[in-house]
Amino acid sequence: MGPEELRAALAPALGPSLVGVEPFEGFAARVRFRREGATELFRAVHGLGNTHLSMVAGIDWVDHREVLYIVWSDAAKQYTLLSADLPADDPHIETASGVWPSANWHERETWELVDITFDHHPDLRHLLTPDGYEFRPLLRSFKIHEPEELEVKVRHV
Amino acid sequence: MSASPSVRPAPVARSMTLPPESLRLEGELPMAGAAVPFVEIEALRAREFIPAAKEALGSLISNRSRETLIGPVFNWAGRNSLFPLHWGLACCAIEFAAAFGARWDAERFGVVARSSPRQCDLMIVNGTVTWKVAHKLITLYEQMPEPKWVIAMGNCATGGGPFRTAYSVVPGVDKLVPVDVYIAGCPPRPEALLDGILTLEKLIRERKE
Amino acid sequence: MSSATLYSVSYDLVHAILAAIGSVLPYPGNVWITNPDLITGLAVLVFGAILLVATMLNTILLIWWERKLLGRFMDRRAAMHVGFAGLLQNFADGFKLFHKSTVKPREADTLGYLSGPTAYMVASLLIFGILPISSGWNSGALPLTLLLALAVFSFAPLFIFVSAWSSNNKYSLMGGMRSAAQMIAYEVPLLLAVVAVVIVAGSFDLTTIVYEQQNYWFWGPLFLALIVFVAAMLAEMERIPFDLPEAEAELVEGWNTEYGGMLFAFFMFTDYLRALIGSILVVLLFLGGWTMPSWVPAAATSFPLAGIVWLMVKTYIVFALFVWVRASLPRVRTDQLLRVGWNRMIPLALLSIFLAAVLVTVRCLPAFGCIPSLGT
Amino acid sequence: MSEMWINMGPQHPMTHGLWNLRVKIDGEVIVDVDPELGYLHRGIEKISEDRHYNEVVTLMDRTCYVAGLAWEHLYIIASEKALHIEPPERAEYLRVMCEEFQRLGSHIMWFSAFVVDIGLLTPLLYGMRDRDLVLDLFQSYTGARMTYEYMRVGGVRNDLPPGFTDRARTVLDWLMARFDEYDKLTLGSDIFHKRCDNLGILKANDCIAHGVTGPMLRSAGVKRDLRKDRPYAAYDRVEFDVAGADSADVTGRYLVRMEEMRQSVRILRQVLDWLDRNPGPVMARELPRWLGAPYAPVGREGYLLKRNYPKGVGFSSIEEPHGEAQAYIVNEGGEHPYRVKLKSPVFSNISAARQYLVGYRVADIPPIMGSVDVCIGESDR
Repeated sequence: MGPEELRAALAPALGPSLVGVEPFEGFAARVRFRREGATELFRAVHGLGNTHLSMVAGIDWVDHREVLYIVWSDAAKQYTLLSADLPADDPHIETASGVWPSANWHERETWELVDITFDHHPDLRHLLTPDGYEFRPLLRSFKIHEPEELEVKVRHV
Repeated sequence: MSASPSVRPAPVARSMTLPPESLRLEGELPMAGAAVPFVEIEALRAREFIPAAKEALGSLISNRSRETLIGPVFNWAGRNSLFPLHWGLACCAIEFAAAFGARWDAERFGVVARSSPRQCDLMIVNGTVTWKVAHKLITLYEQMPEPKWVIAMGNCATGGGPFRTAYSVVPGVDKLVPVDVYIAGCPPRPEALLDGILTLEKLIRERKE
Repeated sequence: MSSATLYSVSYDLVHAILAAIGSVLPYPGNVWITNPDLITGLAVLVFGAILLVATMLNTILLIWWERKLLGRFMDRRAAMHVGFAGLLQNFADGFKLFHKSTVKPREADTLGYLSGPTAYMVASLLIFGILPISSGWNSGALPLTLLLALAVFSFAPLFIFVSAWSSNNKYSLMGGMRSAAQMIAYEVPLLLAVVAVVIVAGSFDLTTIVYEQQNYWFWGPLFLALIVFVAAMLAEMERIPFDLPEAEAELVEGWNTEYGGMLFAFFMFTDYLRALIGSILVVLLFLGGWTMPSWVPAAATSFPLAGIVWLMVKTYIVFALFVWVRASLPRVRTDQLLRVGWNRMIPLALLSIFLAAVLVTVRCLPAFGCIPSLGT
Repeated sequence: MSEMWINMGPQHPMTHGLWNLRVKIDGEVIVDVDPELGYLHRGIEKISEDRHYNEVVTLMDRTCYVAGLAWEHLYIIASEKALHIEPPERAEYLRVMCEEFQRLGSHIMWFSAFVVDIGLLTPLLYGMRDRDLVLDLFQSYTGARMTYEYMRVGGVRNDLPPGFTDRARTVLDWLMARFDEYDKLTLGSDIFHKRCDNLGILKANDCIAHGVTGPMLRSAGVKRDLRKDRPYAAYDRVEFDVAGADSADVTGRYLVRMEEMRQSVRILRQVLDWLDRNPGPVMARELPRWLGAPYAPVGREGYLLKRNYPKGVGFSSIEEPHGEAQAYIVNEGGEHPYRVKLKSPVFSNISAARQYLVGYRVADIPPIMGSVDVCIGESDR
């Protein structure tokens, strides 16, 4: 399924929230959308046979953040890339875990590392970092550095 | 004998049902079956018994013989049967497993991995220690009974390795628990691990109780 | 066989020593020291000490035997650097565990935590007092040796459960409960399989059972009972494929998870003690005990202590079979284990009793062989 | 016994790594599970943003420590696309060889860990012994047993040593005989079937919905194998069959992995023949200078030279031994990648734990999780 067919299939359901469908190396197409139409897009893409969501990723572009969904269709044997731009001061988007249950953990990870909130997520807890970890390491503003000399105090109970 | 006052009360004969002197044969002592004079002694309560027995045993064996006789035996035993904790942190855990495999067979030296920290005396930190697992590592270390040793296997456990700059990694397990032997390598080969264990045996041999 | 028994030997030993001491003591010390009651008492103590030391040495040797065999099955060499061929390895382990501090969990129940392993070991050691290891080499002629041995053998689940419960650990508790369920389930087929032997031998006395086998070992005619007995014994000894209580993969170390130091050594030691008892019982009940077939040259059966040597050789071979099973079988699951115990083992055991009864009646079965000594 | 939560991990013989499976049990029956990851989260994605493209390969080895070369391959394909570099054909074949040998090594390691979960001790040692032979081959041409750093952007580091292919064929013959022995030790035992048949069932629909890939998916009847469906490197030029089973249980996963190892041997024989016939360069001819040496001088702030570099996005998806692994690399110019996103199959496979664990017994957890083939290094990254 090429970009043009994909646009034709998605445009009626999405309307203005579909920003564009463009060719992209390695994928059937790259579908760019606005976060307002996220759930409709997920349903429509899932309905086109893309039953397997293989990853959710977030990228911090400093001025805005991008959230990526990569889905796979067993019939077409192709990946499709869905991406939405989110403003950096209020990065949130509707969860995809209602459509693809596999999005659950990927969204938890994206939330804790790239600080993108997923609305109506069933279980938005820390996954990789400890509970109560305040930093969002994969933001560009988070700098890694050589560890300082530190002394760990162990309290015996 | 002496006039000094005795703290302990003098033995008191309770039962005096001995046969009369005339019926007793010469030289025969009252044995089981016959009536025995009952001597009251101070009974030690069970809880006091163990320290008392330890003291009594300790006084039997002089400090010097403890050093020369018993110490070496336990030292020999301790260094020849090191049970490492069976756990895998990261990459080095695979080489740790390979060291117990058919080609290297760490059991030749009496090294048998046990899953419960209570039964271990050696913690081999085989991989990257993250801050999330740090307090669990300390708990495991605390759960091991004395005497216990720690081997930092690989660069990550020694100083953070390639992940030293990462936000979630402890730069060296010696920040958390005392380490006896460091093994370099990323990951160290099984031979290096065996060498580390033998180095630890050497350290224990030179150790004074 | 010689008429000497372990007890008579120890009595003679004590008597000789005391008489020697008494001959140099002045009156009334010499009379006091050669008192027969004192000699009896000391002889019992010496008997116990010899038995204890022999048992411990054998158990440690058994552990070494298993480790070496298992190593060879696994294409490696196991312990080999401590002592000759690693013979001292288990002594090192024992001394080390003795030397280690014992950590009692704060929430554990002190009485149960400390007494459980101790009672477990003592109860298992007790059996050696009554197991005949050669003609006359037992504590005395008890008429119900077999029953007593099995009764004491079945104390273990209680102590395991006590120590598992009192160590206040979920894994220990689950291990202890599994262990209790398993041992109780397999106690029944074990006893039923023994009944078949008792029917054929006509006695509960192990010595008599062995002498009944002088002409024909029971493993042929009572093959079904042997199978049931060995399987039930594997479950009682908690070895693979029935080692669920200490199943390493799901329950960390089973019921001894919280035990370290000396108490753990007790558990480890007693496990192998029970393996030794199990192997000896298999030899006594089915493999002719210390007797050898008549085609074995007389020179091989008449040297001093030949009975004990032959018994131990057979025991170690039987144990090697147990190790072989361990090296080649996976572990079953609790419910499957219990189902096999109640649904398969007990009917098989009852069938073996029936076969034994038929055997006693007709003396010869085409498929199972004859028992020439029956009815004498 | 009432319901209670037990923690299986982080130090537990079942886990084969550093994670925690919180299990709610009622007696011996599992009521609920909650896997807890992150004990080995080393921030590989973040550190990669601070490393030269060729230095990131070092981290990829350690991402999945039983399948280091597969992860190197994954990363290298993506970064070559991001940097617009074409590797020579021989390098592609060498990479296929690396990946298939790595699949053998990883699956044998899985076999060792899995059999000990159901209580078989001997095959554990047999597996470790035979895996060492594969590691010896790696050692002969990469110099290391586990962390290879063999692949480079634009090719591979060095060619094979003389006599390698013959030695490799000997090892393959030996391994093929061993696989039959493994089957005898496991499938030949009734207890194995009693333990593993109809256990941990995850049907095809649930697999796809929860993102489960790899042997778990193929054992449920879906023959999705990226080497076949979306060929990369030289996989379109070799012949092999996709292993599959329909039972969707632990035995099915076992069968799929054993069949995959046999197919790997088949691929390897073809690749070794090709390598014998076609000598050639193993690195791309026209590489940018800064890619040739990992420590080439950089501008003081790094971005000073940025405008000279190409920009791009690289995406790769390979069939790693555990399943579908993906890398998404954003190249904004410069010698460091702007963002490296890795998707691990084990991460998704563990996330579906509730689907294939609830309803079974505590004693079933080790075989089921063993059949998932957990590698925490790659799921936590």
